[in-house]
Amino acid sequence: QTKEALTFAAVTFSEAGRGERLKAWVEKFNKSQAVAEITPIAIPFGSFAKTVFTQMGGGAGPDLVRMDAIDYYAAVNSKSILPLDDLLKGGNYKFTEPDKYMIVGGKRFGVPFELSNYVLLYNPALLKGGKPPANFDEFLASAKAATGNGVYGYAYRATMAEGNGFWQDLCNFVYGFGGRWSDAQGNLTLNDAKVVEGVTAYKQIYDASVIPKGADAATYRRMFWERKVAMEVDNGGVAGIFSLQAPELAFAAAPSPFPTRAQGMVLTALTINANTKHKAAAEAFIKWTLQPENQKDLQELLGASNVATVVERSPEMMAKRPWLKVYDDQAVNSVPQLVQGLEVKTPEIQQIVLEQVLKVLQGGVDPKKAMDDAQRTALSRVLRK
Amino acid sequence: MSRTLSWSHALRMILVLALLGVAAFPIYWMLVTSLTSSSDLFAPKPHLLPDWSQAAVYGHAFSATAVATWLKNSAIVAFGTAALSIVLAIFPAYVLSRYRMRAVAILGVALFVTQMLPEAMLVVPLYAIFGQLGLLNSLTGLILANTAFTVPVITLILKGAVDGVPIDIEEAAGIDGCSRLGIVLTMVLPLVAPSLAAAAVIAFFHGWNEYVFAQTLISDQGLQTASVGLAGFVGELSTPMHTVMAIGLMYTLPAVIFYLFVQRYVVSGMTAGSVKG
Amino acid sequence: MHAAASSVGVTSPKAKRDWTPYWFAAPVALYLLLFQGYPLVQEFYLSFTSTALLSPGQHTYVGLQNYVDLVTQEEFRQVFLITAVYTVVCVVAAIGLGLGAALLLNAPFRGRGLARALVTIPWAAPPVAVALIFIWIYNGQYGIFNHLRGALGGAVSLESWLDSPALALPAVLLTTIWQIFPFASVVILAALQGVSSELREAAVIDGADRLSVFRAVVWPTIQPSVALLALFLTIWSLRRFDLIWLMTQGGPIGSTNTMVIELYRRAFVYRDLGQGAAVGMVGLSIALLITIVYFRYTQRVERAKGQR
Amino acid sequence: MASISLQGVTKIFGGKKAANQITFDVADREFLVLLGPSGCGKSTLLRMLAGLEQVTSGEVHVGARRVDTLPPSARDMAFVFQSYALYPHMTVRRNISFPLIMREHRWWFHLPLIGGLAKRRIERSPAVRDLVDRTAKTLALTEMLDRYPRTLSGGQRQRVALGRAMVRQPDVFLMDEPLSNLDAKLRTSMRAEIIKLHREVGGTFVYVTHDQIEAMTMGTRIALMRDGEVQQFGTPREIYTDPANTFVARFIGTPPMNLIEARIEPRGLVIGKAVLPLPEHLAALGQQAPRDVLLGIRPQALGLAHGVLAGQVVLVEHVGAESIVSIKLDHANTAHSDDGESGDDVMVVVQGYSDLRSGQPVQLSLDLGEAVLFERGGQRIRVPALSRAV
Amino acid sequence: MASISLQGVTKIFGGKKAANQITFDVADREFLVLLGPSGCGKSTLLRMLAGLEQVTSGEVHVGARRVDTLPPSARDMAFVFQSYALYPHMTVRRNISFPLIMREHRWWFHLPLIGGLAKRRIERSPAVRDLVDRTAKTLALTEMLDRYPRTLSGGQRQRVALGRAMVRQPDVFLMDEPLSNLDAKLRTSMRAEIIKLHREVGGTFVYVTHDQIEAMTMGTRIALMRDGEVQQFGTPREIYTDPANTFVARFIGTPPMNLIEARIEPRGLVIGKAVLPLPEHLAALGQQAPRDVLLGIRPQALGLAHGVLAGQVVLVEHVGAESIVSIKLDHANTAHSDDGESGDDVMVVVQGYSDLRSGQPVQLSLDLGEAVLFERGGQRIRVPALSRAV
Ligand SMILES: Nc1ncnc2c1ncn2[C@@H]1O[C@H](COP(=O)(O)OP(=O)(O)OP(=O)(O)O)[C@@H](O)[C@H]1O
Ligand SMILES: Nc1ncnc2c1ncn2[C@@H]1O[C@H](COP(=O)(O)OP(=O)(O)OP(=O)(O)O)[C@@H](O)[C@H]1O
Ligand SMILES: [Mg+2]
Ligand SMILES: [Mg+2]
Repeated sequence: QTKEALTFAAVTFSEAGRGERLKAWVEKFNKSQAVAEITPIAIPFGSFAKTVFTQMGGGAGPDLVRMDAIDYYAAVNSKSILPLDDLLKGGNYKFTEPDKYMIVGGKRFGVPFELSNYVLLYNPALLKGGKPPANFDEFLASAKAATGNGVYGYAYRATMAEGNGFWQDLCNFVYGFGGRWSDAQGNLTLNDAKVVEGVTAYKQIYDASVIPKGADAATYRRMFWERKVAMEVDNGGVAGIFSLQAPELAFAAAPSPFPTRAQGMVLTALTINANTKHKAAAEAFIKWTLQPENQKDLQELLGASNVATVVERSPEMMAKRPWLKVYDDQAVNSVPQLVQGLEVKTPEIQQIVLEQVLKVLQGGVDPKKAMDDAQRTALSRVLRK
Repeated sequence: MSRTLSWSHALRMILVLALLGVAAFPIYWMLVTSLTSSSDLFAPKPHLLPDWSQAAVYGHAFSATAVATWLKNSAIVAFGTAALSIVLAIFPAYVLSRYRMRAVAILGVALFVTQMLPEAMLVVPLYAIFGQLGLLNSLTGLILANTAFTVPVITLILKGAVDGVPIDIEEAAGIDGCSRLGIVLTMVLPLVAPSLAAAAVIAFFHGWNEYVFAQTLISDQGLQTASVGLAGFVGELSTPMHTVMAIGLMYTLPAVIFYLFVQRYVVSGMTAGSVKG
Repeated sequence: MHAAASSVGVTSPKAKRDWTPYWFAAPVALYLLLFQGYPLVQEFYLSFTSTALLSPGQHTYVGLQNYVDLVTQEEFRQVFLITAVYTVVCVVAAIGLGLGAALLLNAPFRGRGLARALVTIPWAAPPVAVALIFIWIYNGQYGIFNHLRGALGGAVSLESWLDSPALALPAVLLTTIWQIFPFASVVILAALQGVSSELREAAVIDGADRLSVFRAVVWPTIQPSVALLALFLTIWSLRRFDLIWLMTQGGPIGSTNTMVIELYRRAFVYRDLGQGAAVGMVGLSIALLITIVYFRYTQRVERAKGQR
Repeated sequence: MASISLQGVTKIFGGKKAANQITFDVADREFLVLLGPSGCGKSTLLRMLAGLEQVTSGEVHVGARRVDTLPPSARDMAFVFQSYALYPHMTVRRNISFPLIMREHRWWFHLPLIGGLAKRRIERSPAVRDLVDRTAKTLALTEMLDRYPRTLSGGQRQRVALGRAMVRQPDVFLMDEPLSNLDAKLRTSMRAEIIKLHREVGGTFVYVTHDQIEAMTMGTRIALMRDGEVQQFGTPREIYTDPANTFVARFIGTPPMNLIEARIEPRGLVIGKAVLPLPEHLAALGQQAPRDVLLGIRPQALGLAHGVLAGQVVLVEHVGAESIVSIKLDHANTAHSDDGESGDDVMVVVQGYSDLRSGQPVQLSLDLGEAVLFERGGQRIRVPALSRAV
Repeated sequence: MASISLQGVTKIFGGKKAANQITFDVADREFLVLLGPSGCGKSTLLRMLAGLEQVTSGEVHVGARRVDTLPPSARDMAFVFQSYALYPHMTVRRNISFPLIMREHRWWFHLPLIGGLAKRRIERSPAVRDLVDRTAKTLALTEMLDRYPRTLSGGQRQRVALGRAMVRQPDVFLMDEPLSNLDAKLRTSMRAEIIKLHREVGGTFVYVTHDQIEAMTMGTRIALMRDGEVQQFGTPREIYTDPANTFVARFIGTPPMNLIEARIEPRGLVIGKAVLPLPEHLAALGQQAPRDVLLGIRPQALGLAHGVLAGQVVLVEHVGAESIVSIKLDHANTAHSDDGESGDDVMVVVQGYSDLRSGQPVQLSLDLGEAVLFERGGQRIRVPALSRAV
């Protein structure tokens, strides 16, 4: 008897290092039972949503999809993924805090796959005294101090070519300064004073000549690893990759040097494509992933990220990778990088905001004015008000 | 006179060399980048010459990635696209060249219009159609999709070439008892051979390079083409620059080499089309 | 098919209609109808709807809303402008450079065959690879261009060209032109083969200098080919996607945001197929308009010269 | 039996009559030349015979068969094109055997490999091989059988084209200016070749040319056309000596026949101030009412010794053994209008090398023995009683 | 003063000598025709004169100037090309005035708008306008000045090309087969046109053709070439009556001169079995030792009445006023080898319409009055004492 053949699409599969481990993890599922065989599909980050959505819209697509929160809401909205309430009913899962974002309109359509928090990563060797800055002023000062001789104090993204990464970095500043893209009622607050403060801070860094302008994320992360960048605020996945790919690199982590501890969060969900012809097998896989030992393996292979359920890390691991604790502690302060209440419209709002921020960075436009513009444009164009 | 001649000749040669430099530099730079150690890559001064001690990156690219499979798939798609395009294009090219009637004029206009459609616009409806036809996830499907975009321009090139085939020859063949189909196959086809080569090259490049459809219509890893494979390296978290450049070069060179072999026919093939007066 | 292929010449007044052209054109017509015509019609319809990428089957009819949005949004005017600039510069520069290269390579010299082949390398290079290497070349810190600028004593801003609203479009254009000029040069080189050497010599004897010979003899001969080439380059530039998307995604601040990039963004980033289709239709109309103008113009020119 | 009969054949191209009510019969084994100036419809007529062009109205019969409704391949005619239309991608042997291969053609010959093999088999079959070899031998092409047309000289290509026509052993050979691409010397020898071919292989030939020398030397019958209409149909000699109108008269013969305005009166033929006695064969006209005519007289019938018409030498051209002297008549007008620029002068052919200089006054003598008369409108004036037999 | 003098002009194309040590002088206002078979180097020589091709060695002088080092535009020569080489996108007027505009050309004429205006101003300046109008009138092109070349007939295009050459009023006119693209009739009238042009505008003409009729009628001097060497240089008459070798002899004259193998002995000229008395101008040879020769005799000098050589009619061709009869001699050989197929026969021109049929036996009479003798190798045998004056 042949096994049912399923496909599972995830960006992670195409990452060096983590991809191989994740494939091995899926293989474990394949070995664990006799009915289904899951084939991993690696789709690069840049075209993931477009590719998978085109396929799903066309009535096909992978059976299982790991998708970013931003895509998750769109998929839920168009009923392209299956509800999972019935499947998980009665299961005794100890979900992590951000699992709440998976519930839309009282129903669940996916389980968290990877939760990644943001903290400050730094190269102690490049910082004076090896100490991380504790607040924004210190941060600015030590970034400046570290800059020189081919070394940059800090790195982040500020290009439309990396719009999504830019958005993530921007979220950290805005959230860190206490801003949010919308209020509790789902009204846009793009020009809120706190948001403007975050943008202003973003601009301050930009103007301080401490960042390798134009280096894309892949490059400056590589530079970090080559000890040419002193600090960056980045997510647990990145830290995981560093520890995997550059074991000799002695880096450390600290809470982000912003007034509040709130930071963005990469939230990805594991979902079942509504077009699947192998519903039962797909559901079996989801149940399998939620089993504690599999969750444990997953958390480990993902690096500094968390998974759907709460998994304690081993003491040895914590000792070996002290930065894990910083990430884990950050979890309670993490906020998804979405416009809450307007999740489906996030891409458009994101585009509007980023363009305005770019104008601030490159065109010298006043942050307040820029964000006012953003608010106005978003209201009229996206919300048609 | 001979002095001015040699001066202008020298100037010409300098310009030619400059032109070649401009044309080849990025490819050379790919080679250099792929063969620079990663610490040197991020050095304040660029290395202008390849560091051959790094050549292992090529072996690594082969062993660690599916680049061989990608190139094979790209080759299949490229040759398939070229072949199918020509098979499909030769008859309408003949019709466009030899018949004057309304339906033919409409066909000509339609061919132009199809050149204007961006792949990105058609990919969604096409995906649905391919799903219905069971063509998803197959190189055949990819060939079919690519051909839809190459056929129009190839038809127009071949039309120009057929214009250059003397009608006498066709009439002679007709009198000798050859059918229309026979005329196209045994007379026109061999006589427009250089243009076929030119057309094949255009279709080949299109198939070899195509990205949007290859990305969308194929999800099976084993069927990925090189463009998708290469783009897949542009990671969010890290881009292994050497490997990317090594694969980029391995992806570029076959097309360049292929072109070196056929370029003679391409120029004469295009000539056949353009010198129709 | 064979049975239907009749012999040369329509045979007699009473003979049945000659179906050969229809048979010959049928496969391609069906093929294009299926793979281009049908999707086009669908897109046309979609442009009057609001349709989510994930559920193209369910559309909400919104009438002209998508088009009205385009017209009223200021950003879209920029898209127009960028598209126009991108297209015009691409076409003009590619033809200029292609013409220069073709003229250079048309004269006899040793190694001409090799030179002709080498010049076409950019055409053979896959856009994905081209985008990657050029991104690296334009890199702010380590890109060779900024190094060169530094070495030549220019002000080095250590900024990637692709991130500067002022430089991004030139950078993208440079890459595009680098990639497409060889095609132009091949076409023009082919056209140059048709220049009558007698005519050229006649002009020389009439006392024309090089430029005059070019204007009096060479240009008029290759002009129809160049015009058609320009049309094709225009159409292709209007719909060029991979290179721009991979390099800038239309940024920064929309400075490389051409029509097709906008189409893509609306359809696949904002996931609204209706809006995307509307942009596509506008682009298509522009391309059609240009084509019609082109044909009208060439017809008029030909008629003026008594060629028809 | 391959007599050809045209009945009211007409061809209209978008309103323009390229052939207008053409009717004539050609017997089996004749060599008919279609002659006429460029654009007169010669090619159109030939192509209608071949079936390459549809007749607009009228009928074409070959032998007892009506052929105008048949496709070209069913008419069993061979066609030799002005451009030869050799298949450039085939060897000479394949070119010549192509019609034979096509005779055996099956649909599956279109399949890539098998078809190629099948064609080769036919080509190598003894019957075909033999016939091709024999044809090649006749045309002295044996050594070129494996070469490609582009490596042949003009004359050789021409012979291949003939070979391709001959090998089918058709009843009718159609040729559209087959010699016009050759240089003068080669033309002369190929002319002889084609005449020989006609004599040897038989069949009815229809041959298009605008070269009167070709027409005169090759044809057993000539159809002289103008503007889609046949002006005269007859043997070369008839057409030369007995032209139906001034167009025919001036079209045939080099230099062309002189047409001099004259008047017939009872006292004789009045040209300007001179009065000449009417020659015997025109004498009957003297009895009728005086009328304005055009005197047609060949340059060879004019002399420069002690003549009756005064004139001035305009141009002397030496052509080998003879000299052609153009003379402007002092008191008479010519009617050479349709020739354009140089039409005003009378031409005289003088044997040997003439020492006349331009401007020199001369006296012109006329030998009216073969002279013909035309209406001012161009129509031939036939002399009632004594109409000349040929 | 535009005499042309060539001194040892040689042109080597990759090892092949297209022109070999060519030396001759042409006086001012001569009409020199370069004549010869295809590929003999005529065009190459002409192009070296024009400066379109550089000489490999040797010198070219025009008047007192050495020109072979000058660029074409500095030589003040006009060139008329075989294909006319009209500028297709310019009106006839602009075509004709182009050389004049170029004469006034300044670098800034290349600037977009200004240049166009400047050119138009030159074109409209009274001097240029006048000259162009006059030229157009001479060539009857006045009504076509605003048309484009594409809309003109072959003859009209030819005239435009002439106009473009004339308008510069150059010292030297070079023409490379300017009539070869025209049909026979037009060719004749254009021939007269060019002769008229030469007479009216003066200047030295150098005219390339491979058509002997053109050469004979147009040239005041002919240089007959073969394989890059000049075979004979002289007036048409010299070349016709006094050929330097068999090549020249057979190249000039239609039908070509017959070359019959003969032997000179004291008793006379022995052809096969017949012995003919030596004519006066060859009598001196009779006194020398017997030798094998080729008798060159023109077809017009042969007769068919009561002759001395027996033969058989092979072919009769009627060409208007004369008939050409090919005869195979029974007991004598001809030496026409370089003509290929039809070379074995002797040709006779008979006045009028010959009724001979092929196969019929005939007797050939020879009029040796203008006969010439050649070595078997082809060289002319000059008669020592009595060498003929021309
Ligand atoms: N396919 C066609 N469509 C329209 N008109 C045509 C066509 N073919 C020929 N004609 C016209 O018919 C007339 C006769 O043409 P045809 O080719 O028969 O002349 P021809 O006597 O062969 O001339 P030539 O000696 O130049 O070959 C011409 O006026 C020509 O323009
Ligand atoms: N550019 C060239 N390169 C090499 N060989 C050449 C070139 N031009 C002419 N030739 C050779 O030189 C010889 C003379 O050529 P040319 O064109 O002068 O002959 P021609 O007498 O004008 O012949 P035609 O009557 O055919 O025009 C020929 O053998 C030709 O092949
Ligand atoms: Mg014709
Ligand atoms: Mg020549």
